[in-house]
Amino acid sequence: GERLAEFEARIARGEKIEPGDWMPEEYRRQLVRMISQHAHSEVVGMLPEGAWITRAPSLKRKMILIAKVQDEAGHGQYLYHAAETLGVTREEMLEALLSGKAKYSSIFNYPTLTWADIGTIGWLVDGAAIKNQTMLAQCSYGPYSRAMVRICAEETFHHKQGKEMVILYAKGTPKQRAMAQDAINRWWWPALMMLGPHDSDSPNTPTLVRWGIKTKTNDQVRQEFINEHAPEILEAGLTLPDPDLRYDEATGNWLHGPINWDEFWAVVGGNGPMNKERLEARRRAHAEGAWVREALAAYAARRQQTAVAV
Amino acid sequence: GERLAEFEARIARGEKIEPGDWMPEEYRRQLVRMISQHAHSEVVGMLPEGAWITRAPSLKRKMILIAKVQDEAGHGQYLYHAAETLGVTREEMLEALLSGKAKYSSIFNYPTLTWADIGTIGWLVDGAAIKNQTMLAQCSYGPYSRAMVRICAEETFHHKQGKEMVILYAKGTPKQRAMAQDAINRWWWPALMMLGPHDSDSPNTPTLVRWGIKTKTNDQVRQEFINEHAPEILEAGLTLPDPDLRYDEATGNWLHGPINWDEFWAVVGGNGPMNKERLEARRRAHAEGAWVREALAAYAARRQQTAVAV
Amino acid sequence: MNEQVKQALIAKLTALADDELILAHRDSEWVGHGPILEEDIALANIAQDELGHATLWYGLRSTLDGSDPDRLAFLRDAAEFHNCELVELPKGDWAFTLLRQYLFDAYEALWLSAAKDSTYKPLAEVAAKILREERFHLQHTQAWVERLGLGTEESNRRMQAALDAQWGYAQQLFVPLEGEGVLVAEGIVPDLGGLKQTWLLHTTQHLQNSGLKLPLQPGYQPTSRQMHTEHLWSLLAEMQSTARWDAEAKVW
Amino acid sequence: MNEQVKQALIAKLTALADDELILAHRDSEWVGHGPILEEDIALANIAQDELGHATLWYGLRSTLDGSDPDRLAFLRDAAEFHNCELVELPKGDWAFTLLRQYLFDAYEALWLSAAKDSTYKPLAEVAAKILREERFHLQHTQAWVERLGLGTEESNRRMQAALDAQWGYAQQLFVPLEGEGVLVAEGIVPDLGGLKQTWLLHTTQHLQNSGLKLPLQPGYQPTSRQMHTEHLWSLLAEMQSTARWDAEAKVW
Repeated sequence: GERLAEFEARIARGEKIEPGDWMPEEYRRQLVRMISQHAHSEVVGMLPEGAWITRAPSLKRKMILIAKVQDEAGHGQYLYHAAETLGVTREEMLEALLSGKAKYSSIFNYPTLTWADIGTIGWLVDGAAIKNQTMLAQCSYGPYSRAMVRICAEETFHHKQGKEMVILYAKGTPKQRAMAQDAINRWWWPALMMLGPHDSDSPNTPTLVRWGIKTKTNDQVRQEFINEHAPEILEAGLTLPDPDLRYDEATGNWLHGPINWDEFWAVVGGNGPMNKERLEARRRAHAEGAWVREALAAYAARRQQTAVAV
Repeated sequence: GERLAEFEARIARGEKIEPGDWMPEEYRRQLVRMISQHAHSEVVGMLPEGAWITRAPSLKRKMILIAKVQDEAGHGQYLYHAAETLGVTREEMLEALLSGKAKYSSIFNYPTLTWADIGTIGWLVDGAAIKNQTMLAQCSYGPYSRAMVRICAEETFHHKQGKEMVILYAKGTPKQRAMAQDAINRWWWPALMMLGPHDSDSPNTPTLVRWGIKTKTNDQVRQEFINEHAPEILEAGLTLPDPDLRYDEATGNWLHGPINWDEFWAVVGGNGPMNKERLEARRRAHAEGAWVREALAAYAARRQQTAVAV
Repeated sequence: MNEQVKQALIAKLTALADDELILAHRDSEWVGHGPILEEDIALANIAQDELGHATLWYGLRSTLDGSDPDRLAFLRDAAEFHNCELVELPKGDWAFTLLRQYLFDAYEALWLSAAKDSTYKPLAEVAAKILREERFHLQHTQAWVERLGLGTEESNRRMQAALDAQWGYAQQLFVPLEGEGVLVAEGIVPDLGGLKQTWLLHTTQHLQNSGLKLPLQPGYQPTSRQMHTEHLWSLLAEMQSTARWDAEAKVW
Repeated sequence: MNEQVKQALIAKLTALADDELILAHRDSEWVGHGPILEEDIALANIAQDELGHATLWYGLRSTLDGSDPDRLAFLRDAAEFHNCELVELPKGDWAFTLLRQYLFDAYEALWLSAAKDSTYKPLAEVAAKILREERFHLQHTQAWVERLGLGTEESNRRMQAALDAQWGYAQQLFVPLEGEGVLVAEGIVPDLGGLKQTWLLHTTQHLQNSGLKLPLQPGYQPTSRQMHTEHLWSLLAEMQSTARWDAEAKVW
């Protein structure tokens, strides 16, 4: 009653909620869900991109890609830390991911088939993520908000590099151009979908908005993404795989055709092209790393014992 | 005493010794050593060639290579069977191979680095093997002799295919030619060495010759190999990596320069470029196949049980 | 043959050949590494047969458009390969490889049995020729499924894991190509829809008799042969590495 | 710089760069698959640094002969790579990767410490620049060797197996190139013979303190950088697959 009113008043005043502060259980629960999901997305997202480090076509691109994937791992770290401030442990989150209970962004269940996918992920996927994250940087929970500020700065850099790469190939040789167009064709719709279902199918949104976790709805963020990216892609001489796409003079928006939500729900439900493989890759890494973690623990224990003995 | 004299008399008359027949223990021991070593060579020899099936440059070559490697596995089978007639089991031989006790041909401890190695192995390695096997087809032990006849026929086919391939590349593009020359350079000396140490360093030879296991010495077989292959390779427009190589009018032999026996003994002693990897590959295949063999045994046992129950 | 039929047939023959070529590649990765020497030979023999089938299908295409089978196999880009995703998946363990080969053989034997009555004689002849080999493969892989499914707890677990992973992919074998309808209408190739029912009946029965659990959640089912897994690029990088290495080479 | 020295230096810079490039490739195969997120980052960071060093050495070569670093990395054939065999070996398990990185770091830190006093200033500058990073790598991998060597029985067994496999290959790091003598005489690069003694002292001490057995049978020791393992061809097929895929591409 009173505490909730005070909590909501703080949020209304634009104050940040910090780890020690009182908060409604539902606020905590929603944040843990969102932040850990976000952390998992960074970690799983390393797989489709990381697989191309060994196949990058120039020293510069290879360097940029290793750096990018490291950044993603780093984002995963910040985000796990941010979630930990809400009383959940890394082990619990990891367990939820490996058991298939926790979600991660639907976009990472699509395969990276050519090198142009790397540029396209930077441009479209990071582009969509940034729209979302810029909003979340305003979020009412201090640690999440601050993590978003830092992550956004790095993602903006990745976004720029991806865009530059795709535009270069769009103006390149016939094969480069075809590769870039094919990548845009495959990633455009999944990028729109990754911003979440329509507002009408997103029952959490009103609560999240009231508590200042989200400050915009999925459809608003999606519209911002399209308004920025559609004209840039067309400008680069590429096409978009949406025959209904058009600029609306009245609203200044680029209007899109119907989204295939059946596909979205199939992917979210575990039946996307790469769901099994992604989870399997994480599980395998975890299982094959067990002896390493045990060795570290045994070594640390022995060191401590030695210290005590002396 | 008497039995030995009779045994040696049979051999002198050109009779074959068959599995049930009396034989000196040393005769049996030498044959088991030679036949099992020969069988292991076929099986280990599948590795350097088999690895190129996935990289063969045409449908026809790919087909020929799979067939060839299958033939080698088949030779391994006949030879294990031939050795089994001397009272040793496949399991014992396998155990001796995996423990590193048994030897296999030194040649398979060299790496296959390019596609031209496949042709070169067919031409030189199978060529050297045929010289040896043609001799062994005359061997006094019936099962080994008959296995050699059959194997020789197939190896002759492989030898022809390898020769044809290398000669084609020797007359091909600059890259093909360079690849063929490089392969000849790397395989020539190992092929000479695989025929065994000089007669002066081969203490078993006199006994083996007396008992009709071998009918020629290592140096004789090596000379036959060189006399056939050196002129053909030069004829193809390739060079040989032996500055001392020359045709000797007086004897009609091609004389070779000094062989690096230190290298030979290092390879035989386990320190060739690929010794560890070859053995490791066989061990891994065996270990990773354990569950399959257990399943087959369990299934067979269950079937038998069911049959009895009915 | 009118142009539409011809183009559809070229596409179909390419897809048939691509399936066999990529499957042969995965099988041949086992050469020298099998669990038993005899089975190493048997699987290499299957790989060789599949490769032979690929050569026959590319050859049949060649009679229609003059294409060079070797160029199709060794100089074509990943995006132009039209094999199903099932055959691209890494070889996995022995259970994974043998189950895949079984699911594929069961489909192929059915397809060939029907295709040997094709109204397009050259296709009917090739189908009849291949069918005998395929029946032998099917017998072999069917026996393996049973032995491993009913072997030990571990072998059953591995087979079940392979089945869970492959079942959705296997369904793609029955997704017709765009434009395949015209070939069916002309009696050139069999209708996949009809074959699927028989295949489902045979395989579910045999899998269940082998101690495996069905029906499974359908899972991901690729719906077009334009789609590929992340593995195809690297598979082709390896497969084509020698042929592409020397751009001037005319003959290998 | 006379022509003989220049050619020798070009060869040396290429070998230095090739080592780093191939090692970075193997390390980067772990990205996304490490045992702990933090260590995934740390190893990716090492891979990135090694790749940076490769770029610096190719760049230095470029100032001598105008060669294009990207062409050297992505369009050169296996036979023209002059890296040591150690860095080609498949990544193996975590123990294998970290031990290799340790043996290499221990060598590289020593080499750079000496090379920063090179009479050829551009080389001295690059060496000094890289050295700081290398010392950090060495600290990191040294700690891993100790932790795994003294961790559990299993981790010790894995480390020992890695050491048994790598010890002979690692000796190649100290085999000079043909013609390297002239560079040593000019004070351009350090004498490898001298460094080897220090390296042996440091590494055997640290490995033994980490519960590992030495001295080992020398085993196979590659004696020339013309020699390669069976793994290089496929490694390059993968690494160069994108760059070689489009022969017309001028820029990536």
